Amino acid sequence: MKSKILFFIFILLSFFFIFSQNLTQTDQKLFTPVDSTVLKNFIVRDVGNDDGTRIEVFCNFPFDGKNFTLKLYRKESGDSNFKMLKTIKSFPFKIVDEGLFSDKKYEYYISFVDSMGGESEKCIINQPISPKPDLFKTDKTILLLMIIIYTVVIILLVESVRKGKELFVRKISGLDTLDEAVGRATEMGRPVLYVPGSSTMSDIATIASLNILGPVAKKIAEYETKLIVPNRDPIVMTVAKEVVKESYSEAGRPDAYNDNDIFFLTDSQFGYAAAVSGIMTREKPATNLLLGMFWAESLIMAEAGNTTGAIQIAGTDAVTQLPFFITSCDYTIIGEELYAASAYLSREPLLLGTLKAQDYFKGLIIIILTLYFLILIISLITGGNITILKNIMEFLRFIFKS
Amino acid sequence: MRFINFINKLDKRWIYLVLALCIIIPFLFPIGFPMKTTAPVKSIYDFIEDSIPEGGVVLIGADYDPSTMAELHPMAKVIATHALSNNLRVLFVTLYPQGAGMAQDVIENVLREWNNSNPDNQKELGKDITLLAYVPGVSAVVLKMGEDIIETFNEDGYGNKLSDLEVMKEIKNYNDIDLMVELAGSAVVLTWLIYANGRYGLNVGIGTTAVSAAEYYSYLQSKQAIGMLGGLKGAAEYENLLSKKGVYWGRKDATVGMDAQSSAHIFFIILIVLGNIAYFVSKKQKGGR
Amino acid sequence: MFIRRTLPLLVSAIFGVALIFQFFIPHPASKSFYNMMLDWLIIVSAFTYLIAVQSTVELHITKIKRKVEGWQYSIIVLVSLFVTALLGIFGGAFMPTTLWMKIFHNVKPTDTTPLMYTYLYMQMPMQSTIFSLLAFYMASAAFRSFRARSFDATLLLITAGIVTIGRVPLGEFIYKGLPDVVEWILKYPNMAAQRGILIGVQLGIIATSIKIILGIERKYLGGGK
Amino acid sequence: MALSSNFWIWIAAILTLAIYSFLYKDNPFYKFAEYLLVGISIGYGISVYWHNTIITKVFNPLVYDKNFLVLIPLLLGLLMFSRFFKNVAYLSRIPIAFVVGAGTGLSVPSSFEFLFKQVYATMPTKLDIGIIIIVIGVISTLIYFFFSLEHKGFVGRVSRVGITFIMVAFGAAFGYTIMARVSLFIGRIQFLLSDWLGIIK
Repeated sequence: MKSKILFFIFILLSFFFIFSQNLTQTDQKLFTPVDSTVLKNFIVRDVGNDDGTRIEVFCNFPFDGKNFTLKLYRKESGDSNFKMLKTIKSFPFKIVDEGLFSDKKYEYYISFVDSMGGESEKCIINQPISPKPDLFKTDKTILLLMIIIYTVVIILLVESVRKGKELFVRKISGLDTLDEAVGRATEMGRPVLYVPGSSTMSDIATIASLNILGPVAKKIAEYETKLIVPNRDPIVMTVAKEVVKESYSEAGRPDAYNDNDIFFLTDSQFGYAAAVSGIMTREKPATNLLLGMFWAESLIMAEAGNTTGAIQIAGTDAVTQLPFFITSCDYTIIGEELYAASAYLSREPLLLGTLKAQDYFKGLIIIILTLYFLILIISLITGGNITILKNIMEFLRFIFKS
Repeated sequence: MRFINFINKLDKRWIYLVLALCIIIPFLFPIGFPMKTTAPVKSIYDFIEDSIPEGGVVLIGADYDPSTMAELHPMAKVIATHALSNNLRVLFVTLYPQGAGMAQDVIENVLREWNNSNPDNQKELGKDITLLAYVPGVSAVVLKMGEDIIETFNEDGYGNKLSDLEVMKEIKNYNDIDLMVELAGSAVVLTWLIYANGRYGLNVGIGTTAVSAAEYYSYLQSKQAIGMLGGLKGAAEYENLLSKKGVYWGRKDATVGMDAQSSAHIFFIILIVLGNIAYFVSKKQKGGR
Repeated sequence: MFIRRTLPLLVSAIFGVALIFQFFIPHPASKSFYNMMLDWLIIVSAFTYLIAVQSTVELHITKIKRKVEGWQYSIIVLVSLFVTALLGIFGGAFMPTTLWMKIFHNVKPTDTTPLMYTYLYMQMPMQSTIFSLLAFYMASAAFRSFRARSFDATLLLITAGIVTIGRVPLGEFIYKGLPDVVEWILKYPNMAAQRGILIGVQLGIIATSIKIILGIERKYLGGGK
Repeated sequence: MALSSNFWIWIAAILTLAIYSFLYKDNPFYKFAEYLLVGISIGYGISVYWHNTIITKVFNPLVYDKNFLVLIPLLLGLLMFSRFFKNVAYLSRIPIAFVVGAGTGLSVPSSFEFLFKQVYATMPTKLDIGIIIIVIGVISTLIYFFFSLEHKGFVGRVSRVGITFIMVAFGAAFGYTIMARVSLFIGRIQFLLSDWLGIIK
């Protein structure tokens, strides 16, 4: 616990460090004042954090009530003619001149045009400068830091699980009912149907589902119940066979394993759903487990299972299909809970470590959002005059601004 | 009890039949309820209407296939027509081969409708509108467009060199595109938001299927997207806005479907309510025994 | 062994890390590297479509060879695949090819290509029809399985009912304020939950990406050790 | 308008009806149409690839523009063909590794930025009832999906709030999905009644 706190303090400190650095950066004014006081207000400078193709020109002088427009010109060093860039009608203004070259120098000129159309002389507003290509986007420092921290946290956690460290994962409510559901099938003397989703191995949900299949198959082998696993993808089928076979051996019942109960149905999306529904009505399994990735065909299977009166436990990370599972199944494992369940059951370092890394970041976001929200309420109640609260809020917003 | 049995035993095909009738009958006897325009639709309309100068460019992403065309095709038509009516240029882009066919179909339809109704302001393929060649790579394509659009595609979908086309004049990258409207029913919408909007600051509007519409409200609030057309209703609202402006002549695919949509929705509600009554009655009986 | 396993991991690690750092370096040199990478990616991806073609063709050839039940349908797949591909390659995708116009003298450049006929009148109607079947499945599921079996499910169904009615003109006809109620639900409570889910999902995606670059996640390379 | 006399419209209509016949029961007509669709769509994909990609991105630059820089990625891409030969199939892992590796490299910083934008949008400077709902909703949903704490006591209550928000969101999605599915069917009916039978305009 101590190490965790230290870790967060470290992160916070590093933010302060970067933040303060950014504040102390000064504007590099590159122009020299010409005799007219007005011209002082025109600033020409290189745009930072870019590839050296942009220069910005801006003016903070409001020119209130003056009845004229302004023309901005640019001249490349070595060139003798000006190029009109823009006519400016409202003040203050800011113009970013793009598409320049870092090996050339540029001078900017302005002239005033009165309401009659008469144009004044062109006045230089800067010394020739060239846009500077930068080596690092300073405004993205926090982002880079976050990526590095996230990477390090993932590596550390995966490694620590590999070394045998126990990491806590909360109970997933759907999982508790798995035992009960398998037990019920045994009592009724009917099979358990396990659908590992309609996708291929490239989906994380499919892999998660196969991770859950292992312990489930073990339990089923212990209870001596029949397990049916219909597949839509040949590779998923092969993996499923291996997983189940291993679980049966682990349970000490390799003899009870029947290779024909794990089979390939069809690769057609709706054909698969129809065939699974067929199995549900014919074999009347007592328990249907629908875990993995599903698309629009989800409700066909969920409906069929519901009408046969089976206990149904579903789980998927497909947000669009979850509403159907929630209303037609007895228990539903929602979204990320599926990954958590698979990490929890399989105890695989890669899964568990990543899950925890995500959790820490999620925790960080929760803390920051809550903190911000509380400070916002306090500062609104007190009338918004407390500078320190304002600064903290500004700082928290700054972290996520990049 | 008899009612419960009826529900459990009822052949699904009767439900299918009634649903089909619920949708066919309103087509034969249309009513045409009026409808309000929702804010996300209005903001895309207003953007095209007010914020893009004449000669500006609207990029339409046709990243859908026939399975969702019922919802997204009408959107592509209205957005393209609206842009043409304001004398904007329209570019279609697609990240999937199936989308190329969809875009081609829209372009042909829109041009035909337009030229039939506006003999004095004819629009031409290659001058006012075109389809950029399909190029694989999804996110790489979206990113490359931010650097150089012509270099990304080389040619339009019909095999013409892009650099020769009038429609591409003075278009280099996203800086020259005033608005992009992404039409898709899948997560590819995120690709545009993450890369084109995130890295290059392109204004993106979303046109999506009703399935995804609820999900995308997050991007409206965070201002990553300027507006959204959600499902057939979104397209219908847009059709109405265009008719009010007087620039839509084609078949109003989305609007005529709205009566059928209304009656089917009522039917769904009835089904759910009936089903649940049966469920609670039978649960009570089981509990009583 | 090196080419089989280490090289692919090395390739993904090197390019992955390089492109992450590229993001933070605005220098022109880094920019031209970035541009070159995008070009490469686009060209290499041009060949990834082969995976889909290869796996489908292989699946159906195996089915025919083994005379699996319904193998006759696999012949339909292969025949239609090759006929369409040939028509497309020789006849043109969106504009007839010069070769095609030479063979058939009455074909003009503005004519619809044979490929587009198969697309517009076969693929388009079939694909959209298959997905429209879902309206029916949904209706039967609405009747027979969408139950308010818990507090959560009840809340879900009530919200669903409001949105379903409020999003069609009839709902507006019944009660004028209904569209605003629906818009409110979508804009606030719905949006909040969607964002919460999204943040979690994004963290997951980023974690997977990082693991791929680190070379500890290698499932994308396909089976085999 | 009357019954269509266009041969192709008839083909489309017959194929449409063949698929709808599945609603009555599974039958050979449906299966025929389904498998035909698989073949045609891949064939279509190959054609579009050929004209819009192989020709424009590889053939033309190489033959007409003499741009030999495309040779490296081209060779990488050609390795993909090794998949057709079992004993060298592993070579295709190199281009796949390149595409996936470079793709993830491009995505990591942008995805983080995208994530940050979502968090940033949840940090308002003013408060009203809508914003309070958003902030509470986001935080409680996140807590529901937080796995390092047992859902007991205060955390349990907050995660209950979270699941309530999630259910409202799912309800909205559910309602919208009904709408989407009905729309797809409306599209087909429109085709049958108008383009084919010519009963409606």
